[in-house]
Amino acid sequence: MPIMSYIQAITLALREEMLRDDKVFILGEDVGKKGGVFRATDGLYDEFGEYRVLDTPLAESAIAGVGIGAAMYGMRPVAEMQFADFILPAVNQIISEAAKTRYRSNNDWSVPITIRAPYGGGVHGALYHSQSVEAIFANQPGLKIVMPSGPYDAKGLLKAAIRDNDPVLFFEHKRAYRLLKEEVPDDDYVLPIGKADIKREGTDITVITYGLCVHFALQAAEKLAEEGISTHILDLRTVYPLDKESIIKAASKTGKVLLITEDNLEGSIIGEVAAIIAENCLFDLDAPIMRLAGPDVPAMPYAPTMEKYFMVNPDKCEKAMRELAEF
Amino acid sequence: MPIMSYIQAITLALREEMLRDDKVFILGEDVGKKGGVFRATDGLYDEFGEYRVLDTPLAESAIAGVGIGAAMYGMRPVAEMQFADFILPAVNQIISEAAKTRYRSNNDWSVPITIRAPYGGGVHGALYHSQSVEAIFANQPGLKIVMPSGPYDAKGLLKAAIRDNDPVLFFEHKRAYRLLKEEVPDDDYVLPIGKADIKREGTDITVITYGLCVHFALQAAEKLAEEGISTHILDLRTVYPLDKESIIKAASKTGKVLLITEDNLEGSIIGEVAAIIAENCLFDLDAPIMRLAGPDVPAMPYAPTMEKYFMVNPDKCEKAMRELAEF
Amino acid sequence: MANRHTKLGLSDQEVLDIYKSMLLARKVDERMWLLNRSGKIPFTISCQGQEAAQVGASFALNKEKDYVAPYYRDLGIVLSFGMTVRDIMLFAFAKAEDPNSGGRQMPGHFGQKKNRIITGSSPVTTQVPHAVGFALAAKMEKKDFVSFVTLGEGSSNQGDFHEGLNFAGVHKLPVITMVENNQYAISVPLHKQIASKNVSVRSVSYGMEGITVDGNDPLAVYEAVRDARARAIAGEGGTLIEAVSYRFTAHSSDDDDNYREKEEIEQAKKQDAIVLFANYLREEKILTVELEKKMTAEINSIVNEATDYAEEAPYSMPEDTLKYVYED
Amino acid sequence: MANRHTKLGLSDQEVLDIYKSMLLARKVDERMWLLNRSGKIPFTISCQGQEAAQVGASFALNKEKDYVAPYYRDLGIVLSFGMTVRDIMLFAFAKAEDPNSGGRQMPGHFGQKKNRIITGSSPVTTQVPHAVGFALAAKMEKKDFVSFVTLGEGSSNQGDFHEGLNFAGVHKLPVITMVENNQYAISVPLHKQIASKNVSVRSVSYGMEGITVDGNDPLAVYEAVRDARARAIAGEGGTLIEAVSYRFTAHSSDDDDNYREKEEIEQAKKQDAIVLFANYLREEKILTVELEKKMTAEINSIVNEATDYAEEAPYSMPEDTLKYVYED
Ligand SMILES: Cc1ncc(C[n+]2csc(CCOP(=O)(O)OP(=O)(O)O)c2C)c(N)n1
Ligand SMILES: Cc1ncc(C[n+]2csc(CCOP(=O)(O)OP(=O)(O)O)c2C)c(N)n1
Ligand SMILES: [Mg+2]
Ligand SMILES: [Mg+2]
Repeated sequence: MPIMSYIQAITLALREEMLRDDKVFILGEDVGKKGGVFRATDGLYDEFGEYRVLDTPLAESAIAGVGIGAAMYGMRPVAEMQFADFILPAVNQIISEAAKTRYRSNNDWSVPITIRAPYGGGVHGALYHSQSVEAIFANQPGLKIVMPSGPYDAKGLLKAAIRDNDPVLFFEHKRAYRLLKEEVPDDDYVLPIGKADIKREGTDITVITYGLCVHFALQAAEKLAEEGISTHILDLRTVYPLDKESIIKAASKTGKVLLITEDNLEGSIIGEVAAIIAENCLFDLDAPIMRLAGPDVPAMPYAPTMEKYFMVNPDKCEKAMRELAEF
Repeated sequence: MPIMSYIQAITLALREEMLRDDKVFILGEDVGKKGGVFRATDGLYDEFGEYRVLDTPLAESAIAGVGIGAAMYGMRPVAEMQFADFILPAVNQIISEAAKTRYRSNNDWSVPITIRAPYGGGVHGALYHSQSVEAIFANQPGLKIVMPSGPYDAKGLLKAAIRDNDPVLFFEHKRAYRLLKEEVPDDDYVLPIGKADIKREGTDITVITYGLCVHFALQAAEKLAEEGISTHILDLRTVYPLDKESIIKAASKTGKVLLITEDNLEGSIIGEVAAIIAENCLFDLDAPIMRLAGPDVPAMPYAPTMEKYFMVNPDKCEKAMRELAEF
Repeated sequence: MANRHTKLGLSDQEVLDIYKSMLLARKVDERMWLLNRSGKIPFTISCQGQEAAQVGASFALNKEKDYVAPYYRDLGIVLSFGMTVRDIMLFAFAKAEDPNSGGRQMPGHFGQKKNRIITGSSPVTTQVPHAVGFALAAKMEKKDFVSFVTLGEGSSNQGDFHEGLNFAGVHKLPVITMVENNQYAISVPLHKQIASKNVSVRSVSYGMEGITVDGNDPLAVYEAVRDARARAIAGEGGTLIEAVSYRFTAHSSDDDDNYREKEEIEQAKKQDAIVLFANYLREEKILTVELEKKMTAEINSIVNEATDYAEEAPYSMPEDTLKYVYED
Repeated sequence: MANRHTKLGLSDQEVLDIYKSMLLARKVDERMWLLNRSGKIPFTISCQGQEAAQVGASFALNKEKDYVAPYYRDLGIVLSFGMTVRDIMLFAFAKAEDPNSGGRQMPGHFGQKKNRIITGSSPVTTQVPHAVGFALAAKMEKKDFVSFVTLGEGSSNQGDFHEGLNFAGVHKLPVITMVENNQYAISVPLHKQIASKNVSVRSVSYGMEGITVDGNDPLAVYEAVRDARARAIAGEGGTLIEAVSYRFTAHSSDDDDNYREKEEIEQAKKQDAIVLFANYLREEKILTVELEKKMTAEINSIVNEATDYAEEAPYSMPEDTLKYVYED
C-alpha cells in the first residue's frame, strides 16, 4: 500500500470522485491553475479542465451560495474555502441555506455540497490563519462536520462526504497536510460519517479528541505506556452531530475522561461531549471530566512564544493524561 | 415604581443612554421613522433626529461593519438586527472584527458596540423568525453575549452593554416583549455583565437557564412548590463568557441539576454549562445532569402542531423538574 | 396596424392568459388578507402592485425548462409556473399537504421541485447565488435552460447580490435577475436604500445588460425578459432587469404601514396594472364583458374551493417536526 | 511652462519627499524578502509595484486629521502616515514592541491609533465598512476629516465592498476608496475576477464619482485623491478610485508564483514607478546624483538600524497570550 501524506490523500480522494461521477466539480479561490494554495487540487485543472476545477472570484458567500444552487440542481460541488477562517462571510449561506434546505422544503430539495477548508494552528499563521471554526457550526442540524485526523481517514471520509446527499463541512488540519504520512489504499473505500473511531485501545484513561490532537494524544499515549499507563483514545471524526453511543462507551470503559481540542475552551466541541457524558454515564466516572484546550483568547498569536503557549502539543497532552491517571 | 413591559424597558434604556451620552446612536433597518418592527425604538427618531436613529440600507454586514468603524472612532453605536436570524450575514464582521480588534491591536483599538436582536420562538415565526443564535457566537473570546429574562434585567443590562467598552451581543426574546411585565425603576441603574443571577432560592433541585425559559421555569417551580419540591433557579443572564463560579455554586447547592434552553440541544449553551459542572463539582451531584431543550432540527416550524412540539414551555419544564426531583 | 401584443408575437389568447393570471394572483392575495384579518391565518405577505411584472416575466420564460427562484411576493410567478391555488392555500393555512414546506415555513417561502420553483428562505437575497448556481449547472451541462431570480430593491444592497451577479458576469451565465422595485423596503424609501440613480444601472458592475421597465406593464416586462432569455440562451450572459411599480398593501400583515402617506398610495393605485391592462384588453376587444364575468366567476370558485379544502385539511403531526433533517 | 507637479501645486521638495517615501517603502520591502529568504522572518507580503499609488495618495490626504484603513500591501501608506521603519521591522520579527499588534498578527496587518491607522485583519474587505463608519462619525460629529480605505481588485468582489459603499453613497459620507488593481488576486487574473470593464465603473452603483488612474504615476494618484478629498470635505460624498499597476513579486513569501509568465512580469517592470518617477525628477533637475546617493545612504542606514534593533528586541512573554481579550 502506498505511503501518503494527508494532503496527497485529499487530492486522491478528489480525483477518484471526479473520475467516478462527472457531476462532481471543484470551485474556490486559486483551486484551478495554481492547484490551491496548499496544492490540494494539484493537477486536477490540467486533468479535468476549467469548469470542473473552477477558479472563482474572491467571494466566499458566492462560492458557498453558487455551490448550493448547483447542488440543488443535482451537481456535486466540492467548494474550497482557502482557510477555515475565511468561511465566515459564507455563514449565512451555510446555516440559513445549506443546513435548512431539506427541512424547510419538507424533503423536496436537498443540498449535496461538500465544503472543504484547512483549519488549525502551529504554522505561524497568526490570528486569521490558525483558527478552529467548527464550534460556530456545531449547533446546526442539517449540517455534518467531519474532521479527519490522518491520511487514511481523510481519503475515506472525503469520499463519503462527496457522496453524502446532505451538506458536509470538511475541515482538514493544515499542519497535518505534510506532517502526517501513512499507508493509504489507492482503491475505492469510504468511511462512515457520523461514527467515531477507536484509535487506541486502553484501560486506565480515556481520551476523546479529533483532528491533529489525535496525533498528539497518540504520541503521549506511547510515552505513558512506558510508565504502565494504558490509554484508550476515541477519535470523534465527525464532530457534529456527535456519535453519542461511542462517546458513552469510551467514557464508561475507563471511568476517567480527558477531552482535548485545539480550539479555545469555552463553547468548543468538547463541551457538548462532556455534557453527553454527564447526562449518560455520570455514575461510571471515577474522576471529574477533564478538558485540555486552547486558552480563551480570540485566536492564536503570531509570535512563536505566544503561539506555543496557545497550541496544544504532545507534552501538554501527556501532562494532562498523567494527571488524570493519577487521580 | 412603574410597571413596564420588556420592550418598554428596552426603549427606556435606549432613551436614557442617548440622553446621557451624545455619542450613543442607533442604527438598523426600520429603526427610524417606523420605530422598529417591534417598536423598540418608538419615538426616538422624533426625539433625537435622523442621525441618532439611523435607518440603514438593508445590509446587515454593513450595519455591523459601519457600526464597528464608528465605534473604533469613539462613537457608541447600538446596532439593531431586525431578527436574530438575520445576524448571519454579519457574522464575519462580528467574529473576525468586533471580537478580535482589541486583541489583535494589542489593546490599541477597541469596539464599544452593542448589537441588539430579537430572538426566540412561540410567535408563529417559523424557521427564520424563531431561532436562538447565541451558540454560534458563544465560542468567541472578545465578545460578550447578554440575554435578559425580564424587563428589570433588560433595562439594567442594556445600559451596561451600551457603556461596556467591548462588543456586546444583546438578545431579547421577542415573545417576552409584550408578555412579560414587572416593576422597572425609571432611574439610572445598571446590572453587571458577566454575572448570573439567582431568580429563586431552593433546596431540592437546581435549574440553570436563561431568557424566556427563566419565566417558564419560575412558573413550573411555583407549581412544584405546592407539591413540596423546592427549586433553585439560576438565570445565566450573560451566556458568554459564563459565570462559572455561580454555576458551580448553584449546581453544588442541590446536587441535582436541570439545564434548560429554548435552542436545539446539541451544541447549545447548556452543553458548556454541563461541562463546567462535570469538571468542577462532579462529586457533588446526586443525579446525572439533565437537559431540556428543543429537538435537534434546523429550526422551529410554522404549523402550530409542530411549533408547540418544538418549543419549551412551563409544562415541559415542570415535567423535567419533577422527574429530576424524584431521581 | 398591429397592436402592442401582436408586435411582440403574443396571441390574443396569450394576453388573455396573462391577464387572467394577474387577476388570479390578485384575488388569491386579497383572500389571504381576509383570512388573516378574520384570524384564520396568522400571516400573509402580498403581491399586490407587482402582478404585472411577475406574470409578464413568467410568460417570457420556458415553463417546461427554466428554473425560478422567486421571493416572498411572487405569487404571480409561482401560479404561472404551475403551483395551484390549492397549494397556496394549504401553505397559508400551514397544513401538512402544503407542497412548499409541509406547513413548516411562513407563507411566501415558495418551493416546488416538480415545477422547478427553487425553495426559498427568509433572509433576503440568498437566492441570487443559488440561481447563479443553477445557471452554472446549465453551462456545465450544456443545457438550454435559464434561471430566473427575483428580489426587492432593498435586497439589492445585500452582499449576496454583488457576489452572485459578479460570479454570473465573469462566466457569462444564463441567469436573469429581476428586481421588483416597489419603492419601499418595509418603511425605508428608495432614496435611503440605494445610492445609484436606479437599480438596473448596477448591471455595469457585472458586465451585463441592464434595463429598467415599467413594472405595471406586463408587455414591457414580457419583452425585457424575452430578450434577456434569448441572450442568455445564446451564451451572452445574464441580464439585470428592474421592474418599477409600487407596493399597494402594508409590507405584511404584521406591518401597520405608518410611515407613508395615504395619498401616495392612492396616487400609485391609479397605475394599477390590473385595471390598466384590463382597459387595454377591452379597447382591443379581447376582453369582453361576458368573458370578464366568466373569468371572475371561475377565479372565485377556484379560490373558494381551495380555501375550503385547505381549511379542512389536517396539520402535520407534532412528531413530524423530527422528519427530514437529513436524508433518511 | 510649468511642469506637472507645480501645476498640481506641489513644490520640488514635496515631490522629492514623495519619491523618497516610495523608495523607502521599496527598500524596506526588499529587506523583508531577504530576511524571509534567509529564514529570519517566517512571512512577508509585498508592496512592490504599488508604491506610487500608496504614496501619491497619502500625500493628498491630511496626515494630521484623516484616518486610513490600509490593506496588507500598504507599506507606502503607513510609512507616510508616521509609522517608522523600526515599527515595521518589529512587526516583521513579531516582537513585543511591535505597535501594530504586539507581535500577534502577521506582518502587513497594520494598525496604530496615534497615527490614525485603523487596525486591520486578514479577511479581505472588512475594512471598507469600517472606513464608512469613520466617515459616518465625521458627518455626525461635523468634523473635517475623511477616511481613506484601500483594497485589492479581487477584494472588490466581496459583499462588504457593495454594502459599505452603498451605505456611504446613500449618506454622502466622506470616504475615499482606492482599489489597488495589480491585475491578480493571488493566481486569478483580473478577467476571471471582475465582470465589469474596470473597477472604478462600479462607482455608479453607489452614486459616487469613480476614476481609474495610472497607479504607476504618483502625481496622477495624488491629483485624484486630492480632488476626492476636496469633494468629500465639501459634503459631496465619496469617491471610488482605481489605481492600476502590477504586482512585481509573488503574492507573498508563501506563493511560488507558478501561474504567470516571466515575460509578463518583466514587461510590467518596465513601468516601475520608482524608475519612472526618478527619471522625471532627474529630468526636472530635482533629483541630483548627489542627492540620490545621500538618500540611498540614509535609507540604508535607517533600514539597517531598524533591522538590527528589531532582531535583538525581545518577544512577548508566553503568558502575554492572555492579555487584552477584554478591557481590563
Ligand atoms: C437578511 C434579512 N434582513 C432583514 C430581513 C427583514 N425584512 C424582510 S423584508 C424586508 C424589506 C425588503 O425590502 P425589499 O427588498 O425592497 O422587498 P419588498 O418587501 O419591498 O418587496 C426586510 C428588512 C430579512 N428578511 N432578511
Ligand atoms: C475573505 C478572504 N478570503 C480569502 C483570503 C485569502 N487571500 C488573501 S489575499 C487574496 C487575494 C487578494 O487579491 P486582491 O484583492 O486583488 O489583492 P492583492 O493581493 O492582489 O493586492 C486571497 C484570496 C482572505 N485573506 N480573505
Ligand atoms: Mg421594496
Ligand atoms: Mg490584486
